[in-house]
Amino acid sequence: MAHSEQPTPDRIGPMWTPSREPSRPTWGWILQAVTGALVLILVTLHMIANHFVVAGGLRDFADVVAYLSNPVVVVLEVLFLVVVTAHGLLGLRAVLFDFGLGPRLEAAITRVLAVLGVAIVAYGLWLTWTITSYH
Amino acid sequence: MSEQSVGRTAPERRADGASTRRRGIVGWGDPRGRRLGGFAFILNRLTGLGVLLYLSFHLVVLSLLARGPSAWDGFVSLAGSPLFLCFDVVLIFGLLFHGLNGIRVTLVGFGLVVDRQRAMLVALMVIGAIVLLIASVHILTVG
Amino acid sequence: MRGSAKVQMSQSASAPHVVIVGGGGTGGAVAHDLTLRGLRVTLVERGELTSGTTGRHHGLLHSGARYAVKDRESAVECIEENRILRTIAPGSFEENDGLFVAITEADEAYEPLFFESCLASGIPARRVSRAEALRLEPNLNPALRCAVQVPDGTIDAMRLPLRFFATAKRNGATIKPFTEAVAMTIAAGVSGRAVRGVSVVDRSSGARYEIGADLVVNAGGPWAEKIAALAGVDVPISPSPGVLVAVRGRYANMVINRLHASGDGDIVVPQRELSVIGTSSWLAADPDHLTVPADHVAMMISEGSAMIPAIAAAAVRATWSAARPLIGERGATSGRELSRTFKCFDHAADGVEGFVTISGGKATTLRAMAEAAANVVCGKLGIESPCRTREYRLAPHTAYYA
Amino acid sequence: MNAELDPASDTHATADTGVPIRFRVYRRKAGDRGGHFDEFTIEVAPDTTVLDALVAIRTRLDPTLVLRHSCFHASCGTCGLRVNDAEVMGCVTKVLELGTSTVKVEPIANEALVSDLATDMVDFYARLAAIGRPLIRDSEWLADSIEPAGIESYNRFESCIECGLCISACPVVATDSRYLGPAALAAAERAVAEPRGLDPNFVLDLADDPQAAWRCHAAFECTEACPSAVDPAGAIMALRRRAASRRLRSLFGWRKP
Repeated sequence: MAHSEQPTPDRIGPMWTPSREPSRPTWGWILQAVTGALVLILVTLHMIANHFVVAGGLRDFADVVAYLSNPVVVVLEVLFLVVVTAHGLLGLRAVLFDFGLGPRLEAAITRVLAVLGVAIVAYGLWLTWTITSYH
Repeated sequence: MSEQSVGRTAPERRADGASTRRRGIVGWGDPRGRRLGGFAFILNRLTGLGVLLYLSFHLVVLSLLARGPSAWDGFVSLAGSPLFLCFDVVLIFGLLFHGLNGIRVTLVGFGLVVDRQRAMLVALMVIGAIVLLIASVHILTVG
Repeated sequence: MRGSAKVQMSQSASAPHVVIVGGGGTGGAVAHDLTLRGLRVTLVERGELTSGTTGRHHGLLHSGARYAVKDRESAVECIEENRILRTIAPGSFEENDGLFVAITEADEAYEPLFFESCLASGIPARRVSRAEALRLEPNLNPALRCAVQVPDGTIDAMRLPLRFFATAKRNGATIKPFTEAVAMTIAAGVSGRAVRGVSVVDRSSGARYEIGADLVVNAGGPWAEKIAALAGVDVPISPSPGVLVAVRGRYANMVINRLHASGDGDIVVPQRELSVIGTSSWLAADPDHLTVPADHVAMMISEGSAMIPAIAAAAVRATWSAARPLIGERGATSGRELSRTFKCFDHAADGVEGFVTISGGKATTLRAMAEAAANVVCGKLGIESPCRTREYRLAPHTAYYA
Repeated sequence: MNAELDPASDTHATADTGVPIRFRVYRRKAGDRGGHFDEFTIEVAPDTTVLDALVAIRTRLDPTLVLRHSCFHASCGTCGLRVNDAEVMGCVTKVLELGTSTVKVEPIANEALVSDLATDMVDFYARLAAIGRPLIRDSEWLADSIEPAGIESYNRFESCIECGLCISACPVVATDSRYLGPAALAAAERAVAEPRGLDPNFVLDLADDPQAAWRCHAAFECTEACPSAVDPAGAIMALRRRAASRRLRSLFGWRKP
């Protein structure tokens, strides 16, 4: 093999080192891509359902309650909330990470955004529960 | 460097450490010299952040639903105003750009259509422009 | 300067200090050779390394076949250096070989003499039939009559010399690009005047300072005359430019030469995704003012397309000129004549001690030129140290930036 | 020596052509607190390149101008510049084809500066070194090398001229220098695609890192800036596909990662 003949190049310059994060980034990318695709589908459904299915779109409070009385709608809207939250916060994380803030701050950002995500979904579930149980 | 100094090693370089690094948000958003994909990246960021801002607002507004019919219906009447409708058009633009560019980024990110990504971007933008036009007309006329 | 310098000083502090003026392939190879012989070496170059003639050549690793008929000594030197470079700098070449193609009847008539001369020079040549040549290189002119395969190759015109700089630096030499020699310090010596140092301007800061030297080597290539003038001596070296043309597309994998007595526009060197066609020649007054004449460019294209017709329609990537250092006969050629291909001038013969000029030659023979110059330098400084560059494996070019 | 040819005519002339162009050239010497622009006017011919003009400025107008150049045909990679804000090789960029009467010339971005237009490529090579540089082969036609099927479809990484234009154009490097960057990732993809006996997983592991293939945002600026058709962005996307497919396979237990 010709390469083995080459003198093993001594380390050249200040070596770039892998960041050695415990979580491999591939899953982050796959998650971002999958949630992105789901958001694309669900936002389309959301818009059509909200604005076209009922003539003139969802208008007053009664419309909203009626809309959410359909369990399929509830499932879709909750799923939409989950994926859009994940996608948005992953995106925000990527934006912030591009500023080279350093591993400690980045780890803190990840934790804060994870908590924020859980809080948003919890809030959405509570809201849905409140509306669907409104009579 | 004195006459006696021997060799040039990386950390020395120039004493004043001058570099041509374009740092921070200015370097990030500087549109000069950007090519098509570069603009797509900047716009993807801006629309993503914009939509995120909208969603936060949207979630806060939805809390009105929890306060009963009167609170909500009061807001809905406000949402029909021309200013709000124009805002809706901007929102649709943001969603369309981010979503359509996202299709490109996702496909190429899985190693697909990489060679034709530029053409794909142009094609997606044409589709986006058409949808935006139709949506705008719909929003501004039908309301 | 950080104290923990990564450089091991293999040279003792009392070793003679040699300043080399000129950061082309020759200067780099001289720095490498002298450093291995235990001297302290500082090299100054007014611009980036290899920014003169070295970087601009077409990137041919000569087999020597080009000189086999008319200049046996050069041919032997080339094939020897060709073999040495492949050993000491693997990875810096494409081992693509070269093909000399006979297009006309006259070319074909020249072939037996050419082939025999190659063998007589020790160049492993192989006769290639028309059919085989076209199979090896389908873009060749189908009218070709016969061909000869020789161990030419493509070199990276910048990165191969950079390996000499990298190795010299690693072994303790100081390399100062963007540092222009502007004056020589001349002292009255025992037997007349003697060069004792070089005044330089660091162009990155504007600072001017003096570098003391026990001996100065002028490795300025076509600029050698200007550098020698700083020491008040004249060397008979004139810039002889030639035009080169790079076209987009790799029209051959081997180096394609015209099989005829040496002439203009007779070579196509594939280089990455380009094909480089060379070259013409004339005499210029100043190596800093080279022209790129339109008729020379046109001739390159027409001569190149005689061998590879597709070149006529190829997109031109770049046209440029490079100046060879041509050793003339004017004045008294002082010093020792080491070879017909390059010369090393000891200017003691001109009444200036401590000053040596090495010039002429070609990219393929840079190591041999350095060996000859280093022998002269060591002889003058009374240092007995054999040349080690024939076997010493060079560091990768990237090590220069370490 | 061809007597019938006229060496006095010059397609790359930088004087007496009657087409004056103003060059705004970035200047910064060691010790300066910041950079500034100097203006020079040079007359150009149709084939005069930005590099020709800069060399003429140094030769005739200001010998203190520091710039890098070597081969004059975009093979060595030393004369990479930002001309009118775009990354180009100065030696193959014709001044008149820029279409502006004032031409702004700056050093490439995201590298250490020597002076004026010359950058020190230490960072660039440190990045390349990180992936181990198993990319330059001894030969195109090694008898003992095994070429994978479809080798023609790979861009030859040997095409990389190490000019740094991709690093300069990359919007991610602009904000975070920890990103490995396009050139090194292109080299990594080359090493993975064509391992020639080396372990591709070693290089793929390096590329499958938050500061490597996953930092890219698919702006494709590097690919557009590349003067040598290396297509670094395409290589990055290929690395992502490999890394993602490796992950998914391991998830379904098809193969250990």
